[in-house]
Amino acid sequence: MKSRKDLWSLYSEKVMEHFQNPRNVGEMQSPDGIGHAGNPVCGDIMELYIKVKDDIIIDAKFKTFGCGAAIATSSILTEMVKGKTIEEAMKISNKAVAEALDGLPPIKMHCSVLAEEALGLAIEDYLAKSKRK
Amino acid sequence: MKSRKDLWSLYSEKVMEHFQNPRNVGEMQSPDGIGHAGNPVCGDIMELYIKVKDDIIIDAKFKTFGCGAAIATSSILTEMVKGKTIEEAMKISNKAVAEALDGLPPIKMHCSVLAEEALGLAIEDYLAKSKRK
Amino acid sequence: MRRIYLDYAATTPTHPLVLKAMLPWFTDGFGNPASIHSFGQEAKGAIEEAREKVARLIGAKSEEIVFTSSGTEADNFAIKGVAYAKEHKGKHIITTAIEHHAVIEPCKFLEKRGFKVTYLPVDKDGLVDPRHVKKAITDETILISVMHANNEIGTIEPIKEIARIANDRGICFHTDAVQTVGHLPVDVDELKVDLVSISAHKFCGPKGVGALYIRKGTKIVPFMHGGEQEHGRRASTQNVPGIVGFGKACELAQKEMGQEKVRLQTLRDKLISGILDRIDDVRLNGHPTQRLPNNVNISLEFVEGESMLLNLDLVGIAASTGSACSSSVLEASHVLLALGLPHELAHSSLRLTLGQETTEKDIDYVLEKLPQIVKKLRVMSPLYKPGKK
Amino acid sequence: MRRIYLDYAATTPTHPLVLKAMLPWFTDGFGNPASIHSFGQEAKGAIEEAREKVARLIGAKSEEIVFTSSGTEADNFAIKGVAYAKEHKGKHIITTAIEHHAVIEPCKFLEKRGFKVTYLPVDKDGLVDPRHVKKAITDETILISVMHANNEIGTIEPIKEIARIANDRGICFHTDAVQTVGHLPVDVDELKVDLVSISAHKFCGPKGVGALYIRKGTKIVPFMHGGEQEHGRRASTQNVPGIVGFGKACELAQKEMGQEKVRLQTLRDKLISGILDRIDDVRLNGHPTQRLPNNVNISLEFVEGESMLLNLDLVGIAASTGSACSSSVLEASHVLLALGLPHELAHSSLRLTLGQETTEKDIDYVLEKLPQIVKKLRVMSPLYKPGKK
Ligand SMILES: Cc1ncc(COP(=O)(O)O)c(C=O)c1O
Ligand SMILES: Cc1ncc(COP(=O)(O)O)c(C=O)c1O
Repeated sequence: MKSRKDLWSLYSEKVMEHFQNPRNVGEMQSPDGIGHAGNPVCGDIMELYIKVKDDIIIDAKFKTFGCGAAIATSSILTEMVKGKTIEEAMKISNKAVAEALDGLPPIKMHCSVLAEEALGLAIEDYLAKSKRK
Repeated sequence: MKSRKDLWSLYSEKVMEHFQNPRNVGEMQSPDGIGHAGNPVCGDIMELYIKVKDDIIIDAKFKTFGCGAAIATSSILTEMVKGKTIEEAMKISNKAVAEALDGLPPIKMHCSVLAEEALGLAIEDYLAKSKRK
Repeated sequence: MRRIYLDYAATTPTHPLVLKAMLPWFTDGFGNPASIHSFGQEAKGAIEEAREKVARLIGAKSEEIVFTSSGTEADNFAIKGVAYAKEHKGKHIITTAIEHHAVIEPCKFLEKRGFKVTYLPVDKDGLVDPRHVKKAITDETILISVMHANNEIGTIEPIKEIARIANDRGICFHTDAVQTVGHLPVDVDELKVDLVSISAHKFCGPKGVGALYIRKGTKIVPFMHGGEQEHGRRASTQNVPGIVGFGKACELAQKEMGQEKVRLQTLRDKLISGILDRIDDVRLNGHPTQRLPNNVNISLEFVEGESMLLNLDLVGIAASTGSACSSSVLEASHVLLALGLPHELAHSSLRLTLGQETTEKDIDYVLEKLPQIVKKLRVMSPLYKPGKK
Repeated sequence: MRRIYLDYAATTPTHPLVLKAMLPWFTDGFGNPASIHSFGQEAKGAIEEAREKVARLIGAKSEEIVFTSSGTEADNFAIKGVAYAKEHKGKHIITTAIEHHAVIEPCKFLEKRGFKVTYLPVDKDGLVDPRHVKKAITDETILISVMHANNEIGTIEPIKEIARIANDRGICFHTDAVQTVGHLPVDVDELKVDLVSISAHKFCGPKGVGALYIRKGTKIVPFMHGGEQEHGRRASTQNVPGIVGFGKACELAQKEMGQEKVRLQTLRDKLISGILDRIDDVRLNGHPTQRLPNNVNISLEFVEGESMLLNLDLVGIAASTGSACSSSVLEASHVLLALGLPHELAHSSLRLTLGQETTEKDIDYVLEKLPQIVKKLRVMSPLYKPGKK
């Protein structure tokens, strides 16, 4: 038997690590922004919650229904945004998410797109809410 | 390795025996009847020679260009006709020839048809000649 | 780590006796069966012996068996072959919404080329209603193709009834029996079918070999054109070792099928009831009783299939899902959707298919691990609102 | 009895190292490459490694290789696949009169379905004239298919020149390289070909595996419809052991091809001149120099091919003939007839193809036995009139 690493030609070690030990799982009490992306038809649903203070994302959490890549991208995304300003966070592209995971297989790149989308929506939500305030 | 007998699923032992040791090969000096059957296009050519005395075939010889079945049918045909009256010989069917060889594969039955044809032509030739005499 | 394979419907290991039977035909008996010399005739003898074994397993005559490279090829051959042979009579084909892609895609290909195809619906358990078949028939119908048992949900279709309808109308009937031959008794005369697709690797034979049973007198155009092999019905040098292995697998299946069926059914039912006992919000997909002896297909609500598979694999359990992330667009199984499942449930499916080496201990292990995994994933799932239900 | 195999063009024994490479994939690594779990991914890794080896042998990228079940399937796929993909542009195909049946029969099938096919003639040595190709092109031409080397007479065609003509006109070019890949250097970029058919069992790989090289950007409709395997270009569970063996055969060929070619050429030339020296009324078929290193094809006048084969087999020599008695109608080889040979000569042909295990002693043995056999059969032949010539 070869090692698992050889076998998992599908995913990088980093993806598998995040998939197995996802960071920041769960809902957030009174988040400042929520982003929903995906839908049941495509089989991936992401919910991203952010807490913002002084224009800086101080906390992020997620809930995801989806494949291994969807869970791993959600997990790493929450790590990537923490500590970033809203402006910085808005610049996080799906490619950056994929790269942070040491790459995704081509057929899974849509998961990183979903993550980018969820983040954009969460920020939008935050901005809309803060305007209203 | 299995024995040759198992291997030669194509031909019966009898066919192979006649093919290896064909009887009555060769031309005949002044035959009483000659039958040519087949043609180069189909790949089988048979020449049958008969000698007839008192309406009885007393000798038969053949020359054949053709596959294993063609050679074996020619060979056994010459044996079958010897000693037969013309009338008896005329009744020899292609099936009888094939049976005498313990059968032929379906794709080779045409060889027995060729043999029947050559015999028919040789007898016709003999009858035509004897009329002329 | 312990490794438990529960994906026998996808493929099976080659039986050691099958492999043993194949070995001489790679190196010593390597001849081309089309060759006249003894190397060739020896190989020819071997494939004819195998043909008899395949024929015997399904009650056919050996000259009605045409070897193919797989179940997919057998399906393509049957569908396209009959379509082309009969197109002057009509261009209508009847099949079902839950066929394997190997039947559906050839039908779609033909649709692009002027044929009409009716895809019959199924009920919530996956059963095709013979009355629907009857109603769908038109004067243009030239072929009816209904699978014997579904590969995803395990539902066994009423083939005999459907074949009778086809026979009464003089319409050619094909069944994809890739999931049943070698597992359940299949008799072509009892079922009255004209064409049957078989695949060796689904019952401990080698990959890359299959067969199409073609009832004597059935008009069919070859799929693979070229040499005169297989009596002109399928060109290409025969895969001698593969065919010999296929024959051996049929021989073994014929002997062991009966007992194995009972053994697997018991394990299957233990697994199903074990899961239903231990996990909430689970739905069994497919018919409760009229199903393959080795098939368990469940939807575990709120949890996506691939993420379950990965987690199962991490604890050594190999399974399958109807949530296909293999293509660029995520698509839920067309079979599960045809049952009327909403997309969430279709994406939440897990298929566990048992086989030769499955033991009761394996089942216990799954029953230990699966609830933990589902729990972990549900915590992560935005669809899961505990207490809401 | 000594057994000498001289029918390597029909099929070859599987190399022991190839078989060794295959073995683990029947029983341990038996997973379905389409499965997400580790059994599946392991198998997937193995076939991707094999794909790289196949690609490397012909200078292709691995994503340009699609595995098939044989050379025949590759040919069917190429011909029908391009025809269906391009039919809106035109329905004319150009090929030659000496192609393998695996190319000719798909063309005939398409002719029945509205396509037009030009079968180009060859000269007395079996060469296709590139100028004929040029002249045959019309605005409707969508595909040109010319084999790399002929399997019967061994003539190597001027593929590079023909491909250039096709390229200049923007027409898709396919070559059936079943007899050259693994034996002679084939580089898809040097030859500028769009599609190449390959078969593993012709160079010590297993039977039942082949490949179609498809240049990136080439439009082609799948031949085998069903699952999404091979990036949607060829459905059906991959034959993992077969593909692994195929890869290994490519790896071995790449290493050994150069030397082996020289060795075989020497033996071939000894055999040819030995026969011409020892037997009268013999004609060498195919090009005297532009021919496969292992191919000897001669017509021995006045003697029918099958009867020679049987006699050779009785002394342990396995050979082949262009006098095909395998179908219900005896047909002389279409290749030999295309050279302009009269039927008698076409029926009198003998093909001896050398390979891996052929030794000089084998050649000497043939040179001892063949003249005796020919003599015996000529005495029996009504066409042989000694002294007449
Ligand atoms: C019902 C059914 N039909 C056809 C096939 C295709 O068989 P193969 O993998 O041999 O091409 C399969 C399995 O993949 C199947 O389960
Ligand atoms: C030139 C050529 N093309 C195609 C084929 C068919 O290959 P396969 O036997 O793998 O189907 C052969 C051999 O049979 C061949 O020699």
